[in-house]
Amino acid sequence: MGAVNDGPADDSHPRKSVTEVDHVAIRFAGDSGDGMQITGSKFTDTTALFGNDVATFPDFPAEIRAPAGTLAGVSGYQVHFAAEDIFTPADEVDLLIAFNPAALRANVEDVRGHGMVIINSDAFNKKSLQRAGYTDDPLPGLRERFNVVEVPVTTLNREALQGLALSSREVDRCKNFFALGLLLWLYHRDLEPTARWLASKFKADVLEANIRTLKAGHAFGETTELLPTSFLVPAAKIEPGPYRNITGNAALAWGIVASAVQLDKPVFLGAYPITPASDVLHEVARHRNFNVKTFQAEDEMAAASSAIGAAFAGHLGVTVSSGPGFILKQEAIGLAVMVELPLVIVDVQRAGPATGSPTKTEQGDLLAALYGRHSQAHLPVLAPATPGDCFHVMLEAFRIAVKYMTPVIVLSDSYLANSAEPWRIPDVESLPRATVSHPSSDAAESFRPYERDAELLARPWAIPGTAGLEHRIGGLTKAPVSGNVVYDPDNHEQMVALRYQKIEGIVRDIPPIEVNGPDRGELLVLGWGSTHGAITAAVKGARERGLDVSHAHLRHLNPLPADLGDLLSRFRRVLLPELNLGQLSMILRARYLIDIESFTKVAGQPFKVVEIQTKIEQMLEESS
Amino acid sequence: MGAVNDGPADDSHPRKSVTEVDHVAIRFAGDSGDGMQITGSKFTDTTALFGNDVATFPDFPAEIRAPAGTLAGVSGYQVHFAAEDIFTPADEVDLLIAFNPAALRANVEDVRGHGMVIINSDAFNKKSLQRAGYTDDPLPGLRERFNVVEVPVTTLNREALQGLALSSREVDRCKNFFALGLLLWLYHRDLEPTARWLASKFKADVLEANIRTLKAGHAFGETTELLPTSFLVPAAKIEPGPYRNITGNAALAWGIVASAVQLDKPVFLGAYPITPASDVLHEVARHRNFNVKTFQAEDEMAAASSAIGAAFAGHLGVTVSSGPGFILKQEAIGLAVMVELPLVIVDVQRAGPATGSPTKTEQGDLLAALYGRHSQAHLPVLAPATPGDCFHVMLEAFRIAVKYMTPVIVLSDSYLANSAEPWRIPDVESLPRATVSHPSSDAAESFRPYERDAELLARPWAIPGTAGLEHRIGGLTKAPVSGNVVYDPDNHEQMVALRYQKIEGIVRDIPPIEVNGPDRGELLVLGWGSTHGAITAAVKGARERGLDVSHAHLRHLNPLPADLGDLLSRFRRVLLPELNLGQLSMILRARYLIDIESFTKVAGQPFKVVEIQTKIEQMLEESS
Amino acid sequence: MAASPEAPELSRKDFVTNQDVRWCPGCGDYSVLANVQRVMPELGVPRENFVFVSGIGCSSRFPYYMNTYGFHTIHGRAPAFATGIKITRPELSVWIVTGDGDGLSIGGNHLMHAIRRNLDVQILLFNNRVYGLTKGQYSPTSALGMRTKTSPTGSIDHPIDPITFALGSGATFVARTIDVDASHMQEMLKRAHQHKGTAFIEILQNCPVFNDGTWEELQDRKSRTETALVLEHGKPLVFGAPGARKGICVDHGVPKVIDVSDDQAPEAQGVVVHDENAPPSYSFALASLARPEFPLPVGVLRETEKPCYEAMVEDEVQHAIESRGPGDLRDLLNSGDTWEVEG
Amino acid sequence: MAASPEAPELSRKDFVTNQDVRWCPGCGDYSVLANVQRVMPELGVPRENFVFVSGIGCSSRFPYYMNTYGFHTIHGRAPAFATGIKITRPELSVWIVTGDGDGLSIGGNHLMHAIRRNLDVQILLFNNRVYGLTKGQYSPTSALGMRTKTSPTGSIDHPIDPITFALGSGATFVARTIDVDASHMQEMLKRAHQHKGTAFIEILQNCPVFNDGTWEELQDRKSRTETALVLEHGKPLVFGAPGARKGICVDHGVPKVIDVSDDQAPEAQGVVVHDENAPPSYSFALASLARPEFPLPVGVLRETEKPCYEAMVEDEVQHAIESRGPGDLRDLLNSGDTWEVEG
Ligand SMILES: Cc1ncc(C[n+]2csc(CCOP(=O)(O)OP(=O)(O)O)c2C)c(N)n1
Ligand SMILES: Cc1ncc(C[n+]2csc(CCOP(=O)(O)OP(=O)(O)O)c2C)c(N)n1
Ligand code: SF4
Ligand code: SF4
Ligand SMILES: [Mg+2]
Ligand SMILES: [Mg+2]
Repeated sequence: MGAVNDGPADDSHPRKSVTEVDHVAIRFAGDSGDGMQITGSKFTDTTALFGNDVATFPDFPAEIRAPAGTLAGVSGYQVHFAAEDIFTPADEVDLLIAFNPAALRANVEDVRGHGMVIINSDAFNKKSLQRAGYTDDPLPGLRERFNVVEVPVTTLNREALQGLALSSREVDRCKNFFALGLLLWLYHRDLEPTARWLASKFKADVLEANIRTLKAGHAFGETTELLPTSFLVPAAKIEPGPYRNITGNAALAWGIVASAVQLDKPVFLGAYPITPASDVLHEVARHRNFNVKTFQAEDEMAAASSAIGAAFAGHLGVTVSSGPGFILKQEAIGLAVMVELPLVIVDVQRAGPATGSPTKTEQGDLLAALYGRHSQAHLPVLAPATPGDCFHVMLEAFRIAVKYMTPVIVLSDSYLANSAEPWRIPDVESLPRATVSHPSSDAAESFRPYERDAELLARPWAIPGTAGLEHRIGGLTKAPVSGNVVYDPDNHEQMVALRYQKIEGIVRDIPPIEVNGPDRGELLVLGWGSTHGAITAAVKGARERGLDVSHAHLRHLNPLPADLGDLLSRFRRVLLPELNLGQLSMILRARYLIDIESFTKVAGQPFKVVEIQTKIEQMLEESS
Repeated sequence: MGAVNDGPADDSHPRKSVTEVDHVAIRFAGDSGDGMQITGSKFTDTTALFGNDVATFPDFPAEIRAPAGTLAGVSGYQVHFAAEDIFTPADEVDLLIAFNPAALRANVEDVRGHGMVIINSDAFNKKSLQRAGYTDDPLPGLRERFNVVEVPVTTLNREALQGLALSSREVDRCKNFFALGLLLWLYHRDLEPTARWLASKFKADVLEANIRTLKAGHAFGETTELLPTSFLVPAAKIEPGPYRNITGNAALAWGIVASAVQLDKPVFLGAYPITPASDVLHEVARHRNFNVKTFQAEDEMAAASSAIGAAFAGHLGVTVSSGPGFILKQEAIGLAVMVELPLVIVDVQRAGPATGSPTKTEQGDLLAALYGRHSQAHLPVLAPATPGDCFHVMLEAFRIAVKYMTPVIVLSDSYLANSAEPWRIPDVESLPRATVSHPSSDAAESFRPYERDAELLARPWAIPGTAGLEHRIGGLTKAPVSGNVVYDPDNHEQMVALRYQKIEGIVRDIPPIEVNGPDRGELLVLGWGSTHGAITAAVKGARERGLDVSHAHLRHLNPLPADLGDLLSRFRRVLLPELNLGQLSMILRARYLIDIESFTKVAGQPFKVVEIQTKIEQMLEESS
Repeated sequence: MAASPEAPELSRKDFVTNQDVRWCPGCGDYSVLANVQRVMPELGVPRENFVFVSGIGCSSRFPYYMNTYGFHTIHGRAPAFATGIKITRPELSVWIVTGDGDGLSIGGNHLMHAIRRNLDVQILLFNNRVYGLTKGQYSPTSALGMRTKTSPTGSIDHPIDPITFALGSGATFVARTIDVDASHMQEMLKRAHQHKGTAFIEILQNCPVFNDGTWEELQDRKSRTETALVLEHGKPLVFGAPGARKGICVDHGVPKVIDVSDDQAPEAQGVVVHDENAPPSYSFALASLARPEFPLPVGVLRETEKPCYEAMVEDEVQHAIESRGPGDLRDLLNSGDTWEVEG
Repeated sequence: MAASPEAPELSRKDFVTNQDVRWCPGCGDYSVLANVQRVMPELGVPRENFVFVSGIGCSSRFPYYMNTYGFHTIHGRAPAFATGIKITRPELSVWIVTGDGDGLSIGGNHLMHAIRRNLDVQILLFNNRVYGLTKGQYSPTSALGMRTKTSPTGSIDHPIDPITFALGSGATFVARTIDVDASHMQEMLKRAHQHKGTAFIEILQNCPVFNDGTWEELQDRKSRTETALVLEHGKPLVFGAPGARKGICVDHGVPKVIDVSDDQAPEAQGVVVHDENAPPSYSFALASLARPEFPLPVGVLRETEKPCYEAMVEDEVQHAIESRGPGDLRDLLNSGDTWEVEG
């Protein structure tokens, strides 16, 4: 144990047994105000620091606060940690800690049979059971199915904090750290990282209180007879190197900042807050020392328009939003296609339609990204597969945008946005760099705004302030080289074709598809975006059980990799799980005329591993 | 000849010969200010009244006025009239009348070999040739290819109007009616319909002037030696009944008005002006005595939102726009999907992307109509095939909207919008009627806002003002029957599925597809929307030459007719011409896994018959 | 709209729905809701004729809690939805609920156009000077320098004043009230309802979670006597505790605060008398009084008459029917040039 | 921005492009173009530092005719594009060209926000009180009763006043000029350029095709002396022909027109002296003077100082760099809790 826990061992208690296990999934659940997100993420940090592989899944209510103690107000945070590679936060949990009856009710069905359920027994009374919608006391029934451990967390926390100059409300607010201390004991984890974090956030009595209750929770674990065994999940064998935890939103934000560095160009981020994308703006705003300007626009039309303005002025323009805000930008994006300026548009997808369920996840915006503008307005679309991948995809998006002079759409989602995973910190030297060049005044004589690079078909990026290159751009149909406004049908057709070819040409930059498993055979599971973890785990499991199944994951959704058609044709069947009603599936079926089997879920939740695994098994049974 | 032309015949001139022909296509071309659209449409009316089948194609510059005499300012109007059924304004014209060199230059390549070119010789001088971009006098060269007839229209018009109290600018403005008179002579048409129209529009000296020059043009034809022959196109054998000319936009407007009558519900039209859709708003605004309210909104978001508000209040809500405006409505349309209110959204498509070519045509918005909203927001999509069909499609759209409680999108386009065709005036008795019912206060006890009709899956349309049915709707994910806000994944998935099934269920209302030609065989040409005329003509021509080709045209684009897959499978090959890069083609390929061959044109212009015909021939040659 | 004689008496409880109210404890929205529910029964409008329309935001959840017809629409567009409702059903009593973000950030345009058209609706703008629902970013009414997640070193956006914005847009009724002042708010709600035309009310609302105390000195009963200038038509512009009252007078065109003695009518001491019906420049001047030198006006800043939009739309239809008779579809289809093809 | 010493002298012709100008004969846009092209060389800005940004409309074709950098964007959003340009490149001289439909119908929200943020740009709003490009529908500034294709029996929309709208949005520079008055317009353009902050100019523009004569009495030199109130800072508010001059005074808070004798300074006769820097309620009162009783003010109605938005954004970046040093990507990636997995 670390520095904060080095008092003399109290030998008056019997030593407890330790069970070594491969992996454990736990879920913290309580009221929105109970601090579950913090508790979960501190546990995650500690576990990752210890060397486990980790995956998390925060699940919180829509943005509005619900009345305390109701189902609508329950906030949860699931952590899966293991001694081996894992890819998802797990379908079921081994342990649930529920701070009140509503948290119990909303979550207990996700606990595996005979799993452990710790409840804050202080919070269980008639009134609170009613608020949660229980008509009878659920505990007797649950005791038969689970190992229910009743800990009076509120009381124990109050006892631990006696004598401090805090209001009783302030005291009660600390109780999540008691619980954290207890769980850190239960899984043999260090208190020190949490204590360090507390010291960086709080001062004086509040700091003291949190540390004290954290230790008290730990001590309680050591002494209580309710918990005879603790569990140890040994460190995982993962690729050596420096690691940190990162969420998808933080990775997107850092990817934006890193693009300024790697392309050596200032960034302009224009955005309007919207769940679950706002955090990207928040995070970028913290790093203005990277030559990054952020602009909180009055709405999404202004956010996108200002970013295009910035691109015209020679900056890296980017705009970030989610579904409802994203579609408001389509007119401006169409203009960016027409004027051929670099721009990155991030859509952190959420469950819809309409306002829908703003904190829940979905992959519902793929077709809108590809086809949601009027007329033929093609552009590249990319999707990160994991939280950490968000960082690299941002760099790739900017690279394409400036190389090909085009807007690029990046599709993340709510699940990637908020989940954390241990991320191997990239070596800055190894990150792609590029130099962007603007035509100079020397080229004034021969400069034509729509004269294209012969190979890439990109037009020159001439920027205001360059004497002699004064020119006008706009959304009207234009002539190929001069860019002058024209009404001639042939010119129009030619420009439509040129823009289309330019985007199709990006295929040359896309590496061959990596296949996890044999590159031909019975079944290929194809995925894109955040389904990566669930598919990887399901396919790994199925292969371990000897099934002939492979996995490939698409990062470039437009243009599609050149070798995709060939790959698909080498498998007897192709399964495509998506969190929508089959959007990518439609595109691939149309393109390759292959009977891709779409497997869909539109419930605001990611796939469970078992759902995909069952589907795989079913398909392979049918085949055999 | 009618009343206005009944002076004594002047026998001092030799009688001229008359040639009877099956069909003729002529084009009026001049400066935007020369009145070509009026001239063309008056010729059309007269010809249709005479009993010919007629098709027209107005082609005018983007909304802005261009400098006089330049190519950018040329406005054209093509009329095709025949003694037989015709379907398009014709690929080539038999006669071009060009009011200035720019009009000549922009249009002469569409005149068939040895066709007639009448020019206003007064407008041909060095300066005007230069303005048009001619470096040499083009006439010598053209005389070799065409029958060039030089008429000093400006001078003759001035002579005819001597003595009237008009400014010389006013006099010159009449010259299009001189030309019209001349052409009416050339094709043996009555002056009377035009005279009647003039009398309804103008008064006093202006009326007198127009009538005089119209007659002067006619008289000039009779006397001039430049035109030895006149042409007669006998009346066509078309279905008996009452007829009128109608443009697609007028038909849309009347369809909106007729829906108020046929569904016995007041209409609310919220719109923001945009080319080429504004005329629909203009026309509806003229018919407020039909219990129709029009609202010129501040923008398209307001236009769509106000129409949804009106629907909530119990009116027939409709909104009309074109591409750039249409996509701005997507967020509101997504809400209409979620709250399941009836609404009709019309998109008169124009050539894009971005501002593009606002007066040119394209079918580029199909995918945006189907998939342009974030998340899964399905709705029915319909497309009229001809100008007159716009009327019937509007009625159908409203019928579906209120029956299924859903927004419906209607995709017209710039070509349909402005083209006129003789339209058999429907018998009002034969038009579909429907009664819309709203739950009454009697149902207060059992009323649930999202309780669905068991068969149709439509929810009830309860409207404000009904005591006891007070309820709240909104864009958040809701529970199936109660419509209460929920965050439960199962509820979400269930509602997504229900909404999807509801739209798919509309298939029960779609009649079997009519096939023009045998219902199985070598080649099926499949189309949708405004390509109807060109495909019909091309297939008719090909069949007349003995080729095994049929034509089917889709009006319901979502859901697709139940028998479509079967139909497609009965042909060896399927050709799908579209004025986009293959949008419907993609949908059908994905759905039926049939190798539909996409044939595309994105030039702001409709297909020429010969383009499709050539393609058909090519394909059948390959096959044989 | 007078109550129909048979209409049953309504009470506050008739306007409460069975949905859990989901605002944070202590949120100012609760008191607005309570006051609206209390005022509704007194307006003489049958319950089924009320429609509440909102955009997106914490405040925009309002309709879910009102047992009337309600529509929770999309962000910023509530005035446009309300326009469609009011034009088609002028007999309905339409209330728009919006926030400083919903109404003034993304929705400023629709707000302006609803106001200038003078649709007969009520607009309640809940101004907590922050985006509540998206967890605390600064809004267009946030003070310069406010630190939020999107303005970690302080906001640099000069705030917009909802009242001058409404006046600049040609508003016919403009008022301000405070979440905690129940009786004042109820009076404003009734006044808004009585007004024929767009009635715009800015409600100063506290968001204890993301912007606690932003209106503290106006919410606090004690400091309010000094910081608020309570407007009453025909009454002088005085404020301050009895015995230490102050008033606003205009000296050579420049507004000034003077001490007012209790011995004499304030008017006689040169204090300006409030006139709701004065030209808009008067209300604009009131609204622009610099703070903290001057108190913040609450109450009705302006009321004037102008024809209402929905009535003029109705006139258009009636006029068309009167001048041309009710539309006949057969006549329409057969109007203009037609011809008969013989069989 | 001072001209760099080596910069060549520019003339009007340097600002003319080779594109045909595509407005109707007689359109007021021609004279605005000519005046802008005439003023540009006098501003001491290198040509390559000018950027013209417009929305959609006849007026918004403007950038195509200016031989500078130009961006013809989408309908109503020009201020938002300009915001991105100005924030990232504060050294550029950014001019926004918009119309009454582009700027006040679909684009009202962006106009309001650009104005309140006080970005250092110039906004030229061409007000012809009609949608020209879409062929003649009424616009938000059209007079009540105007008959157009969408208002066949006369418009029922109460018009918005661009000037009160701008003032209500907190504008720091507001002016009005007339298309045909070349010297006045040139002066306004120069003043707008000199102003640090958003300079808003309403240009009364004739559309001979769809709304001919809408400003006739102000365009006509003779009637203009009676109908226009030409504002000059520090000068009294007088108008009318010499010998029959009139002035505006304020009587008990109410503005009045009085006859001004030539014998005495108008100030001495009680005529108000124009003060561009007075509180906004003064300019608002000027802008709201009822017509036709009062003349229409042209000239600078208001100018005041407030920090500019783009400068504050720049400060944020500089402050971040000063307080934390220029960003180091390696440090960022390795900040917070990290750990090393050993090989
Ligand atoms: C198109 C769109 N963009 C962004 C959002 C996210 N959003 C929801 S509410 C809101 C701001 C709400 O602020 P305000 O109107 O002040 O309401 P409050 O929550 O403070 O009551 C934002 C930005 C959205 N729902 N839709
Ligand atoms: C999204 C969108 N909606 C509508 C239009 C059509 N439109 C183009 S310009 C315009 C109005 C222009 O009026 P104004 O700004 O007054 O310019 P003017 O032509 O009078 O100079 C409209 C409605 C469009 N281009 N884009
Ligand atoms: S976040 Fe603020 S405004 Fe929203 S409910 Fe909570 S206290 Fe109220
Ligand atoms: S329509 Fe009017 S505003 Fe447009 S170019 Fe012509 S005259 Fe000018
Ligand atoms: Mg707010
Ligand atoms: Mg205009």
